Amino acid sequence: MSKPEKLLDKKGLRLDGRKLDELRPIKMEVGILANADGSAYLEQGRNKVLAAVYGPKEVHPKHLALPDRAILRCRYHMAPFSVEERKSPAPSRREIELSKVIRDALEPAVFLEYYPRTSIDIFIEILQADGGTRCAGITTAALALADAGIPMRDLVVACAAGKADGKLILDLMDLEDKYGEADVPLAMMPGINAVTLLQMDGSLTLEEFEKAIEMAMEGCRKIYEVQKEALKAKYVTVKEETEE
Amino acid sequence: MSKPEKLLDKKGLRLDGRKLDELRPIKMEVGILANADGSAYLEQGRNKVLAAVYGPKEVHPKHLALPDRAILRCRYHMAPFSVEERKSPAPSRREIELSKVIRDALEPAVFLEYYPRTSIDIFIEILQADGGTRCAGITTAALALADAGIPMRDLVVACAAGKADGKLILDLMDLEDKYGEADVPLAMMPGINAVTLLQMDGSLTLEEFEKAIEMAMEGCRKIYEVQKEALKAKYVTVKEETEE
Amino acid sequence: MSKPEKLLDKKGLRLDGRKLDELRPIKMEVGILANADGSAYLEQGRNKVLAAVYGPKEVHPKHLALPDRAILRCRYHMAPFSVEERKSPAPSRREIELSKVIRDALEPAVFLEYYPRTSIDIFIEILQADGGTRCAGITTAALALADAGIPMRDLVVACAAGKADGKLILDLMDLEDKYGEADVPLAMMPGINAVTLLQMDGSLTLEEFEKAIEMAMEGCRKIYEVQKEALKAKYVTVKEETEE
Amino acid sequence: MISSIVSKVKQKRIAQLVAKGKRLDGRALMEYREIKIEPSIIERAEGSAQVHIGKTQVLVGVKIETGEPFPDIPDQGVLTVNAELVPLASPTFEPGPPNEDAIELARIVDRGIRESKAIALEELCIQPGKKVFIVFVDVYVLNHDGNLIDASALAALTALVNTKMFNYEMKNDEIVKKPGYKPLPVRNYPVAVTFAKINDKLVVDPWLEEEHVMDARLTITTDKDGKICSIQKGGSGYFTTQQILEAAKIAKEKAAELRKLVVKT
Amino acid sequence: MISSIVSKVKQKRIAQLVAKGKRLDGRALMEYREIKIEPSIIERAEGSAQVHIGKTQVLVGVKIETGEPFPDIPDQGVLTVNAELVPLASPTFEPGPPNEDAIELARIVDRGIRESKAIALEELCIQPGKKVFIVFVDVYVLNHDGNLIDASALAALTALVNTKMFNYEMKNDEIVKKPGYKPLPVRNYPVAVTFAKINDKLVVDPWLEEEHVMDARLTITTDKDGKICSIQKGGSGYFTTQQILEAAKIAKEKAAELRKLVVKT
Amino acid sequence: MISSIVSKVKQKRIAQLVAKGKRLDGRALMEYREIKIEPSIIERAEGSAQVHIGKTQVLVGVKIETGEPFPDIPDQGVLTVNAELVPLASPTFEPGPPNEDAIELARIVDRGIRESKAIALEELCIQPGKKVFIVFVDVYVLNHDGNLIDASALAALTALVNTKMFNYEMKNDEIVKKPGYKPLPVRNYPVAVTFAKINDKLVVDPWLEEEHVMDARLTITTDKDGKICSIQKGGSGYFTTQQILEAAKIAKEKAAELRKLVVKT
Repeated sequence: MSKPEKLLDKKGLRLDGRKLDELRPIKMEVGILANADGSAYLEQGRNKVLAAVYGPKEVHPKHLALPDRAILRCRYHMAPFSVEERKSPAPSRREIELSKVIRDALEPAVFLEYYPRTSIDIFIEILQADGGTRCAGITTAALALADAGIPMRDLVVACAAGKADGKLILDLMDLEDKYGEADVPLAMMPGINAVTLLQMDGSLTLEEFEKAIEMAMEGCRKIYEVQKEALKAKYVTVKEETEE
Repeated sequence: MSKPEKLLDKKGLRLDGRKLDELRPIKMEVGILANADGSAYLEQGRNKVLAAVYGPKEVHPKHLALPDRAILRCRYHMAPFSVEERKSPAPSRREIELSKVIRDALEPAVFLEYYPRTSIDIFIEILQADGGTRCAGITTAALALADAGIPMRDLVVACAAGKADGKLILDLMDLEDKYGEADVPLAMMPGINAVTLLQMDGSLTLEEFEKAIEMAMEGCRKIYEVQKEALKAKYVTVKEETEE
Repeated sequence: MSKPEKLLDKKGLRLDGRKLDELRPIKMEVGILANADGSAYLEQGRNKVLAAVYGPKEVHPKHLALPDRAILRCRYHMAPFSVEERKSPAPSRREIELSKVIRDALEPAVFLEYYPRTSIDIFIEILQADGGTRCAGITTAALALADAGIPMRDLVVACAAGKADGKLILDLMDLEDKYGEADVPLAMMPGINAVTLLQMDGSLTLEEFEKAIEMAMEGCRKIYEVQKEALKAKYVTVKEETEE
Repeated sequence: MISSIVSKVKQKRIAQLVAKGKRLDGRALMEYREIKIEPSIIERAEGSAQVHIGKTQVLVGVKIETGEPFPDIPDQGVLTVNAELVPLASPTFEPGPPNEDAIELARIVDRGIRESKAIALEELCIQPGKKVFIVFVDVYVLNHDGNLIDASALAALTALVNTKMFNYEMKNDEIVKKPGYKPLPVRNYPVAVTFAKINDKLVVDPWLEEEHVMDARLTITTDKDGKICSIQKGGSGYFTTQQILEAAKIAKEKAAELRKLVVKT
Repeated sequence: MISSIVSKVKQKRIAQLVAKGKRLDGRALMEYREIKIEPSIIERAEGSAQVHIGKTQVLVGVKIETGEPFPDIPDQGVLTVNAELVPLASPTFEPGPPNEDAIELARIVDRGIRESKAIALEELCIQPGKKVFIVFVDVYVLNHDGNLIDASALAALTALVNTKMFNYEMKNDEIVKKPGYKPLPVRNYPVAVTFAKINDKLVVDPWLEEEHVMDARLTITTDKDGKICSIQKGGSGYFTTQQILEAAKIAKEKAAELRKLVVKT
Repeated sequence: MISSIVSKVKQKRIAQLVAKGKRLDGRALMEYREIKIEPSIIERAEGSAQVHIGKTQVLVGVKIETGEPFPDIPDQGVLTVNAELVPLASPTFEPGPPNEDAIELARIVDRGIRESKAIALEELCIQPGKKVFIVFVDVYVLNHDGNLIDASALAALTALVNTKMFNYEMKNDEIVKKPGYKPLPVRNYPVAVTFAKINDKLVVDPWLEEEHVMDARLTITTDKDGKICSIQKGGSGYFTTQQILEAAKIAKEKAAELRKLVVKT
């Protein structure tokens, strides 16, 4: 993908026709992997993300276990074919950092103290990437945690805001991330207004930054509704199956 | 080595003068390494192979130990100078796969249940390679196991058949393996007609395949006699030494 | 640095103006890192070396512990910016070898039997390198060991002699090491005349070699005095602080 | 550990049933589980396919890049097959570089494609000795319920058949992309069929619990003309000659059925 | 393990004090420890600086070499930031390749420099697509007493500001060094300011024992114009919007103070 | 662990005997075990040799390939020495990348060859700065019964002396092989002699059980003119100056004897 001349057209619409504060089409499905204790699949624009949760379970190696709570482990990983140039399957420095910040984003929501001496392992696989995969990964992983029956304070949901051609925009796709002026991924527990992930790259004044995080939080709240629907859908399906 | 024009001459003889169903000259020696619990050396054509067995012994790391039987471990490794272009000493994907299939080929013969909680480690070093080293490695390792006094159902012996210039041939050397039409390495316990390794690369009709495995088994039976002689030779020598 | 025409000028002086048997200016400071149990810093010419000691402490992994004595571990490491061409921070084969010979050079001095089942870890960081860093590392590490309160038979001190433009010289800098005719690094416990490290690269007759080690030992004895001063300085400072 | 996954009782039951020609999940000995094939589901890859065999789920992506040929085959493109047993797919998979199972899986898939000459690699040369196309086939296991080999081989074949390459022309020794796509030159359709030996009988397409019970495994890959192009025996048991020949015959038939799911002819 | 480093009692005390607007070491909540900056202490490196923040001690060396540009940015130099948590610096650091903490540290420092366009990378191109200057920024932590991020970012900035590049001319496509040096083209001065959230209050520049107690960490890097160029939240807690906005405002002010220690303007 | 290999009693006995000028295996203090040298046993390698010293058994293979020179020595060939302590050779060797013992062994052998200028590397340049011959010396330990250094150095020297290089000519910047071979230009014959210090006495060629007892180890490599070209002290003990000088004198004599086994002059 080479650099486009402009990221916004004369009408102020984005390359994929979206308005400045418009989310990409989003689709979620819960409980789709047979082996995992919990799993979810998400499509957000061209992003395709799979998350699985195993646990709570015995910790290996044992010396990592904590006497008073579970340990939460997280692996964010991109499939070699998920991006334009084939990615080596060995974890890159970027993937290692993102695994850490995603774990930090999810951990505030999980009641780890309910499961001492165990581990809860989260695996996020980016099957196709088009910008905002860390946010998509968090949103998906939260569903997988819920599907695994892990008690949580609230779902965690993530969305980025940013800036392109001088305007603040919501839910950046790859080209906007790469050639825009700023990217502010944010994760939160909407129920208690707690920001659990915040990063920023680019250049923003304090005022712009304030507006960007408001915009991102608004995006989060919308995605949160889709998350809840997806969980309900699974629950309804399961219930119907049970009643049959 | 560049590609030869033909693999068979007008008389139907092979590049090294062999007939289609003729084995390369083969030589074995048992018990030649001082430290190993069992060892053997084999030359088959230009192949030079050394195998050593350590065990049964305590397992490290301990958690790998099995309560009801020994674990069998196997490492097939090529010396850097064994092939035309120097090979990095780090195990290649090919060496890792061959280590696995060789272990699978030897395991059916070993009474692992006699030695619970232990490991039996097999190390195969290809000092010089000229085609058919996985088979040569199995034949040598079986001798080393016997030399280590590990009880076995039968010796395991291996040999390849294949196809070159349209004809089925026995015991392929490197050029025939590389430029021929098929390679069928096979290992067996001749005493009980059990095939413990079977691989194939190339293109064969069902009929050709049936003939090829018959040919390979016939090769195995011949090499089996040499194996037994080599063990006897060691036994005789030891006996003579004892009687002195 | 390209090869200089000569390493000695007409007056027999070296490229940095030193006489044949002259040490580079040397400076030591003890106890300069807050976290380490013992530490020291040394400048010798342009060499800048930091050493830290942690221990005696519990051994990880536990199976390395010895029932009758401490284990001594040593890591010699060069900062990426310490040399002319950036060095990858992954340990090179040279660094792994030097870590071993430096440990072998320090171990004879330490009463390891006083601390069974523990480890004493020595970390040497070369912040800037200009020839003779293994010797400088040993000299610094010995101070860090003393600063950590580890009982020792004697301080260990190291210095190289060598040969350049046909003459024996003391305390080689990088250019002399690289383009000279021989390098003889030597470590000793001066109090008991025990040589604990000896290496040699180059070409020397037996007679030259004998003179070279005498020269290196003489250098060691001079540096030994500076070591003792540095320890005293720390002790005095601490005492003064205590008395305040 | 395995005993904690499949109870000993269940294992015994599986073996007893097979002796009677039956299987725990109701299948006949030579019957596959339900197969679902979804081609081209990763739009950013040049080719892709997802295959479900029962609950086993494998995704294969194909990427095409340019690079250097092997020095000894300067005028051919390069095929590279890699398999990742990502920990998402099974409680027994761990993060880290491919272990011997992943490497064996990749190499079996690789050999099926290579030995059947499925890809016309000689058509993937751009500048002999300098620049060729590299075909990366990445096998991504998403759920492991047994018989990863057949699922992976089938997904790889489907992905290759659906792979599109960009058009290009050479200008001053540089590749310049042109509009439009053409298919990857696929010339053969290798299909792997895997047997498990349980209680001295053969079954096809073993699921996970059967794999825990089986003595040995035999994979036979045949091409569009019914020729065998690759075989791999695995597992710590053995086969008789008779079993091998029986398997070869059945493999040819089963492969022909499976092939129809991918290639409409 | 942490409990063996900081006693539970001390941890409780730290949290209680912060609730009252005080800190165990006597600082105000928004006060840095004493900062000492020593530029150019490694003569063999093109640039270097050592920064002490309290007992935290970080050395940064800058090396400049020539190499190939990234294919998608053929006309710009390359910036590479690496951080080593060498075991000399803390009983909790272990030898080996950088772990997630070291990688995160390096990437935060990297983003501050990169996003603020601190280095005019476009001036570091020698031959477009073929040869450019590579700027290696190596962060070397020598003693860890908390807030490695701010110390590392400050040392990196100081080292870059003091970096000298050799003069050269091109002869037959080869670089020939000429006498003299010129400064690295540094155009912006990003400064990182890190907050810890303890007992629901923010403190700036947490030292090690505060890091053991904190719920979460927030680093805000601002540039010479007071614009935010990089943010990183860490730790297993969360922040409110209010806390984030408050932190951003303070970060701008604190960064301006710290910047004066490096750049005299 | 060591105590499970050599009983404490045996170790004590070894030390007591050495004090009396005797050795457990009946040798004199300055006597080598029986040495057997077999050159050129790996036909596919350009050079090779197997050396037995007592039960210690080392195989060295030499491969010659073309590659790039080091940038700072553009007009010389490259020497690369690697040692593998393959697990076949000893119950204490483990699979994996070379550990510190293997690296030290390789570097001692390397330095003996390099510092004595045994190979005329300047004659191995094909195109200055672009293409040179690379000499790979691979030390392969097959049975470890002590004194790996001397056995490895001797095997390496024998292999190099017997190494044949193909003839070639340059056509259009490409190497074209011509019929026939010429010897590798070997100009010096470094020989390593290793001493163990046991009970404050020196012995030469320690076997494995003596190595378990020794305080320290000293290897002195001398060249054909009796000059010292390389020294390595190992082990956790020390030497006196007197011991060092005595060892140097004996090393020169012993090396001359060993050299005659390799080079007939």
